Amino acid sequence: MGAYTPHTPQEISQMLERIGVGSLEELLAVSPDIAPKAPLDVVPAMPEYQIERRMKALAARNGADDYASFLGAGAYRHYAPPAIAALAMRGEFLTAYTPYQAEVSQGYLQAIYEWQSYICLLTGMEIANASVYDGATALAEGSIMAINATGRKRLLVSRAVDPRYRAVLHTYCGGLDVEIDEIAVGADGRTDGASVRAAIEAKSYAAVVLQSPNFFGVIDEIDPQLRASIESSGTVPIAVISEAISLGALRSPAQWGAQIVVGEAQSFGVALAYGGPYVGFIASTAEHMRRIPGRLVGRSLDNRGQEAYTLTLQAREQHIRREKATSNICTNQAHCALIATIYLALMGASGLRDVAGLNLERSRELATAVSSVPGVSLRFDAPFFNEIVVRVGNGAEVLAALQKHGVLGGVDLGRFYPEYADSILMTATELTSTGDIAKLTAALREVVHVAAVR
Amino acid sequence: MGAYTPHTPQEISQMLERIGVGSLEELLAVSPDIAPKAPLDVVPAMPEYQIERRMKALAARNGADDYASFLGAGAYRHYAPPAIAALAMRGEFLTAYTPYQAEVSQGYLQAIYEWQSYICLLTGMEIANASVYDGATALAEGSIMAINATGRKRLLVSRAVDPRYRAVLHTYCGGLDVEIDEIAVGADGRTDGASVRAAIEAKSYAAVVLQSPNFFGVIDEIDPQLRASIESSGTVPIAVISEAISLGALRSPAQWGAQIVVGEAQSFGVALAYGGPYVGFIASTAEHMRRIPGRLVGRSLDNRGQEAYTLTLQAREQHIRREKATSNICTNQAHCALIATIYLALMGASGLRDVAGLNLERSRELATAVSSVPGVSLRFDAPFFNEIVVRVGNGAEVLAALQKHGVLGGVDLGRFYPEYADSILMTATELTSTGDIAKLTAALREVVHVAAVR
Amino acid sequence: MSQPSANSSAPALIFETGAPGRATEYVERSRPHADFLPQELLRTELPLPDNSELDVVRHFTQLSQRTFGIDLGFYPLGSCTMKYNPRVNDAMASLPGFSDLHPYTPDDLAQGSLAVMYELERSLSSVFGMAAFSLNPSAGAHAELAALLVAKKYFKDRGEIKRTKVIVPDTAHGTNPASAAMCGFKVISIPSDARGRVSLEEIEKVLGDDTAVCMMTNPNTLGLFEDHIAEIAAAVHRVGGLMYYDGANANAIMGNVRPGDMGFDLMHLNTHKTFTIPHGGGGAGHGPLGVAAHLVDFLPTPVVRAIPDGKTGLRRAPSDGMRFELDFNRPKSIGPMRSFWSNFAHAVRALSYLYANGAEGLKSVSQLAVLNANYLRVGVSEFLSTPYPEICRHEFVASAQDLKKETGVRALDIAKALLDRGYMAPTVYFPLIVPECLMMEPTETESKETLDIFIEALREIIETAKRDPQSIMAAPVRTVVGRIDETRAARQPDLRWRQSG
Amino acid sequence: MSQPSANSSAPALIFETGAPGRATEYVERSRPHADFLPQELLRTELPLPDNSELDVVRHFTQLSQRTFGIDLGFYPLGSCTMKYNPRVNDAMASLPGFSDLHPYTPDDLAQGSLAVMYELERSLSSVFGMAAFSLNPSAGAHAELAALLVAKKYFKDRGEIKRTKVIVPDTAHGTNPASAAMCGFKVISIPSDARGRVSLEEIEKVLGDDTAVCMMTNPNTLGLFEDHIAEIAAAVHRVGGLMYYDGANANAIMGNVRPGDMGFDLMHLNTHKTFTIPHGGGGAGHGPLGVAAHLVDFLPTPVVRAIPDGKTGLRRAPSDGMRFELDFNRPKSIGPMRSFWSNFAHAVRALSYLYANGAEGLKSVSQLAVLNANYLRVGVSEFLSTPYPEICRHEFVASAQDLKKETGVRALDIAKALLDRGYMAPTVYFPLIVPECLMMEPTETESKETLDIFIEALREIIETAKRDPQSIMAAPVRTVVGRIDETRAARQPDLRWRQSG
Ligand SMILES: Cc1ncc(COP(=O)(O)O)c(C=O)c1O
Ligand SMILES: Cc1ncc(COP(=O)(O)O)c(C=O)c1O
Repeated sequence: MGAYTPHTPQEISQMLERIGVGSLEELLAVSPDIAPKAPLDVVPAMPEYQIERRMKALAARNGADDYASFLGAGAYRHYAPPAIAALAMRGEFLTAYTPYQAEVSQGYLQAIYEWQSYICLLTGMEIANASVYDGATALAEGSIMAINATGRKRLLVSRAVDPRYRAVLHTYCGGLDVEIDEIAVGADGRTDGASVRAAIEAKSYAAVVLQSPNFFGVIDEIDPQLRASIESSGTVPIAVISEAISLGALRSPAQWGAQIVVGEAQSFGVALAYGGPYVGFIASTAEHMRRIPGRLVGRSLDNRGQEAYTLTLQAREQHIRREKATSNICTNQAHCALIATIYLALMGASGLRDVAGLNLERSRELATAVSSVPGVSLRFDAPFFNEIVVRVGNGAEVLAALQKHGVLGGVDLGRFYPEYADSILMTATELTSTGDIAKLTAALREVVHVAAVR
Repeated sequence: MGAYTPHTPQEISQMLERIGVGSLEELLAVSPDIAPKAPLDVVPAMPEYQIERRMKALAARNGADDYASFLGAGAYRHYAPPAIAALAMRGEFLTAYTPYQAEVSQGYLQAIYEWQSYICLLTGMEIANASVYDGATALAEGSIMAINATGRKRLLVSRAVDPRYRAVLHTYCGGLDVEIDEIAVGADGRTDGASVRAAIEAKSYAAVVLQSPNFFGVIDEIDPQLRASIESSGTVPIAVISEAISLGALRSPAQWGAQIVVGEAQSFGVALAYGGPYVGFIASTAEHMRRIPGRLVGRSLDNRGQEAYTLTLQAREQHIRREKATSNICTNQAHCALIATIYLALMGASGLRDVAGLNLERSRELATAVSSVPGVSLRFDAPFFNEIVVRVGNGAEVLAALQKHGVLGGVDLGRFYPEYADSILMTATELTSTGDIAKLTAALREVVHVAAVR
Repeated sequence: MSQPSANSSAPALIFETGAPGRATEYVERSRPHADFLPQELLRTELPLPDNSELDVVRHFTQLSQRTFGIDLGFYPLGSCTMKYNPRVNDAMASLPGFSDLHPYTPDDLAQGSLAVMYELERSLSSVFGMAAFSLNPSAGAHAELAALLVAKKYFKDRGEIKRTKVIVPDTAHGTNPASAAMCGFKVISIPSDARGRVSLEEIEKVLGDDTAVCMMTNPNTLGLFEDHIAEIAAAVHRVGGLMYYDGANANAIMGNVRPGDMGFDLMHLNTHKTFTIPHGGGGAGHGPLGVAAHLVDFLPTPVVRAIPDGKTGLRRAPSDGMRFELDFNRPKSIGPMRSFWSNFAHAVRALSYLYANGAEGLKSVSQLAVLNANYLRVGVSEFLSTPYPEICRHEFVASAQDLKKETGVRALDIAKALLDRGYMAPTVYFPLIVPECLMMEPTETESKETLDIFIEALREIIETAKRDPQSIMAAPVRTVVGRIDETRAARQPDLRWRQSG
Repeated sequence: MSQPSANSSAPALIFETGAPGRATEYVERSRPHADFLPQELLRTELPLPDNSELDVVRHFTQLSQRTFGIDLGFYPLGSCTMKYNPRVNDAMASLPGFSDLHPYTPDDLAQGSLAVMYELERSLSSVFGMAAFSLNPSAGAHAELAALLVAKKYFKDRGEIKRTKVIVPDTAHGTNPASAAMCGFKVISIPSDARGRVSLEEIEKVLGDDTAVCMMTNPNTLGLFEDHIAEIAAAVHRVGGLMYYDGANANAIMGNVRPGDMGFDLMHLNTHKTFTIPHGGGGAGHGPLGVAAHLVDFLPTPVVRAIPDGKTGLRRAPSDGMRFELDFNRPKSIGPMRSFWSNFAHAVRALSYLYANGAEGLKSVSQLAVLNANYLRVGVSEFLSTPYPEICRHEFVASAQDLKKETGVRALDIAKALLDRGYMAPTVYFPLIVPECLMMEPTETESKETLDIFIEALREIIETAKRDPQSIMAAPVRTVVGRIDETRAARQPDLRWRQSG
């Protein structure tokens, strides 16, 4: 019998009789030409206690637990208080569908309204949506907003934007008739302002996209003069945030001129989980309100005069507007947004400030420690948040060697930037311990030395 | 500041002012002669993420995870479906006090009513209480019921009753003027019926206590003739159940004559947790209703005519009767009883029957496998549930040697029974895999061989 | 379901509670940010409330109690397959070995997670008759977009750049045309015939060398099996187009009929429907994208590659003894659809569900889903009109059109009256072609009793509507809020809290 | 707090739902039991219901929503210290390394759990000024019994077998006299004086060479500090008796004054009160038993022994580098109080809480608990009489005696009216010496706002009582059930479901 089906044989007979059909097979009859020809090849059925055994065995085949890890690059290991899971995993939240029936979904709707508010408060934007799939698709959707707003079909994107975000942007643009031009990175690891200025002169770009802190960890704002040129060129400045904890320390993208802010909120309590589910956000100035994709929760009144929450401005969405919708998104990442909302509620301004501060502190400890190793140096000399680009010789080789010492040293930059194949992107968060850094440094001493000798 | 305290310095000042006291110190002033003289020596304070690190390090200092385990002897490893924790750990259940205010505790009261009903259905008794601390204290409290019922101050207890239960009974009796006599175990591992018959003739015992399956895993009922003699002697037959899963297969103690059934329900989904919390139950025939210790939930009606649940028959309890109460118990093990109730609800008769059947099956696999090892034999030839006494030479030494082979072979019987120092008590449950048994057998072959050579 | 206590007012917004400095010490106090960065880069204000953990716990516990989920009652929301979400799946997804794994972990330290993806991918391919699945897309709509990008790239690769049209039946879900539009295609809508099926003739009318893809679902959103599917597929293929299967209704077909055998070239699954992944109040979802052999090269990156590849079959030998790697080097791929590889935690859940079923179990799941739907349909047809009175698959539509004429009570009113009775409402006003539509999908995890009681509740509503229509039109009255002023919500958008209040 | 939907009727008893055979496949089908055992030993019927996991989840989710806990609102239940239960503690207790450990695991594979017990035991000993604690007892009452057994054995060991009397103040909790009786002692009750304190004179009247133990708590159950405690202890000691400290009120004293320094020889803690262990709707609790040096040998077995013992102090060096064993070989011990070593999962929670506080934190906890109680007392005293109008410790009592005379509204009515307003009621009618007693303990985890709002709610109730007493006497009216017929419950006991119905 199918798993989790409550039917007894007698009930099946009674129900078939009531329907007036002789058998389950008859109920589902299809013409023989399309019926399956061979038995299905599926993992074997097993009782629940064996499923647990099997899945634990699979989990144990992953082996990264005991490593000191400096991985980041768009997915961050932060402390998530256990109170989050205790609340978010409550069945009412977990097993609800999208809150179409607002009267019995007030709790979830209020939580999403709070999420939208948190994102606005953190980014300095005026509105935010109920979430999109992740940071990369947030960039794609945010770019489409700019394209629709300007009627222009070109995008100008900094090469310091997370290469995977850029790749997804390319994928999305593969369906539209949109061109993407990239801006070079300067020697200080920041987007080259002069190139931007030159590029936008022709007023042909819908948006200019910067990430700050950028993929190299460097704080990469638009400077005031450039901001003025961008604005006068009619280009929409889009800011990407991939390390949301940075918002606890750095000024908001609104303050340096972003009109659309897109990003990833995984850092707010969402598990790493080998890449997902995470949660993208899109926030913007009020003028883009009717171009924003996906769900929006609004506050209104009910017929008893009480404040009440509901999905609103649905005329933007696919189920109403079909091919004319602002996006095709339907299911979003509500539950991850809930997790992030609970995280922010628990942390508060005080906690978020401290977490951000500890990320600053530990990453500087990391920078100091690794630079003390002969043959190792920091590639960029610019203010950074919690990630650094470390020149080691051959990034891929050094990482492989570090792994033998029980250290996941970071991400090989050569994977995305051939010109930085000598470098590793290393991340430190509040969970990076002094012991981790010592282990890394000791291993680097061995490894970089070994590399040099060869 | 104290952990989890919400007070800001301003609020503290405002509150002190309202109270009319100058400082917190003033508020709590005590005379200097009783004030603490030295700073307290307590584990150091740390932020939550470091607590998690610390406790994980402590948990990792336990090292039993990867062993094939045949431990049982009163605490059993059974499959607990994850649905249990998802429900039982809901905050409403977890953070409620004893349901004194029935109107806002209907859910918990109904769950405890269901627990009482499950215990009655399983034991064949007419009433059951809301729980006591554990199996051993259930025996002590049940014995006090019999003492109060009969006015006799002697107890007759089989030596096949879990030795720790008997030890606790001795502890409890240390305060009362009660004597305990023990009955010998026969060569078949069962309580010696003839000794019982002889002992009760004088009609001086309040109760006769048997455990079935007994500590050796052997099914140890009172046989019909003996039952008649016990009854005519005015002695209360008390049955102890320490492996509650056995109730899914074996006939109920009521059927072989118990009037009071006490036991441990840890097997019903409660974590092993190095010994607690577990959950004791006491059930009895209706005549003992007003002698039963602790809370009882009853069903009644509310003032709107609805069915409603409430704590009842409280005139037995300490908060009403003080020194005349049937017991001093106040806080019991409600949450573990809730867990057991959820377990039983999930399993149903079908599931419980299967689990019991698999315990029968795997323990016979175990018995066959170990007996095939030269130098190893089963001590008792009697019907058993899921535990066996295995003669190996020197129990303690063989266990130590098995441990080096990654096997926790069971409990050294010499610890409790000098006469069985050559034996180990081994347990198999539905979670014992064929691989575990093979590992044990292979190790035994090495170890018992080695022991013989020495 | 019901409050233990009576304080039914909404908890205040989290921003209106707390006091500065009132926060739990999750981490130690940090040094001032200005010790590390120039002041001008730093934030001067961070207007988030500081609440105690207790107050946060109360806030979200109360919010949860103002939210209806499957765990509280029957949830017959058509097209959404709101079946039971087994807790073992969540427990498996939260195993630290899975949940703490960083996506950039080297392949050799991620073999368990890769095995999960492999076993899931291979199983799905077999169940649905596809050559391969990509676990990259995050939800159904995301997979639709990916599929259309695959189609576009496939045609481009073949030099067929004039294929600009996507055919979509009028009963299709809104994401289908929206995805087509997002991919730059022109959408051609096809009317359904009197039997609620896509008509082969209508399709043939619009087919041509500009046809790119025909998007269908089977059973369709009316719950009816498209019995001419093989002919339609043949016709589309004849003009060189591709057939796309919207898998939102896959709960009706498992072990019974496979999209691959029906002639589909591409498909998505909503594993957050069919494979018991909790929908979580709107997501996250998980939208595996399946393709036939000629399209495999175009799938999103990365793909899990097995060494050696699993020719042995899963039924006897799951991934044991194999090794895996993430393959990014796929020159014809459309590229990645998202930041990382997959909504991996959901892949764990889906695989766990597959292990609970095996092949036979999946077949039974679909059979019983269809059984429940028909049993409900027969019951409901006693008092509501069912425009397509024939055997349905996993769901069916009823219409309140007659009732509305008679009493003024509309589908929406019935929906609201159900809320008052402790049920989630069916999907209403979809598909668009049925007036006053109520679309009901009971799923296979509901018992006969639950269906019986629900039928009686609905009967009582219809009878009350005839006797006292106002009382139904006033519903809901027993919920924490009544009907909401949607116009006000849209006209005076209040989408966020502001400091002023 | 409030239902999303309106079905407020109680879920049917689990026994009245389900169908035979309807159960989830947690384990495989087993062979018939008769394959393994003679038929006559086997059960012929097992009348438990078979329910689907979905229906069980709905059942208990609905039951939980009919249950009020700290997580839903303010819980000022006096003598129960219903403070916030931090979720991190539960998470730590559920770490598989802790929760899967079998109690008979050899010591060398249980070093982490033994370290937890050691660190907790050492910390508690320091905080409360005891020589050692036993973590064996399962709750407060259990520890009281253990303590009296220790005393009994101690006297026996000294040959003082005529010490048969236990002195208990009239404000004492019911478990004190009940424990004494269970241990075979005669209970002597001592009246409190006009100041609500145990009077030294009254105690001296009953002291003699038959005095075994004097059981007190400080602050006492009126929330008042026993300011003559040193003199009382001296008097009891003078006649050779022992002083017992009921630690249910320990939340008032941490870091401020230690039972050991007040002259107590034995004490218990309710860590399920003071140390944030969730009470779980009635238990499980955890009742560490502390003793002075001369009583250590009598503690229950087993005891955790450190090698070498921790002379270094915990503050800087917790248990790292030490080894531990369970010591069962203690010839003078009273023996074990329970099957296994401790409610270990709760020891983890208590230790986790200690780590969150350290010594300074504990002191602040008690200070703020007392601050909250006094703030609440001052507020409440504006409209309810407070029989002991002075600085209290962590709790205080109010009396509805005057109100009852004036309006007929009793303490119980006020309690029920609070339920209607979303609060748990205070403890009522305890201690017994205060007529129409309401005993309130806010704990330190509640904020000033919560107290302010609660005071206003209580004020409104009192004002309503004066204006419209019937409306308060009718309370609760907004809860799922109204007042329950207790007489019927006791006269026609219905304590279990029966097949007949
Ligand atoms: C028929 C159909 N197609 C597509 C979708 C879109 O799937 P998702 O919400 O996962 O993006 C849905 C979801 O409601 C659907 O019902
Ligand atoms: C003052 C006092 N003493 C003793 C006890 C008994 O403690 P326990 O319930 O843990 O057995 C209590 C519990 O309510 C109490 O308040």
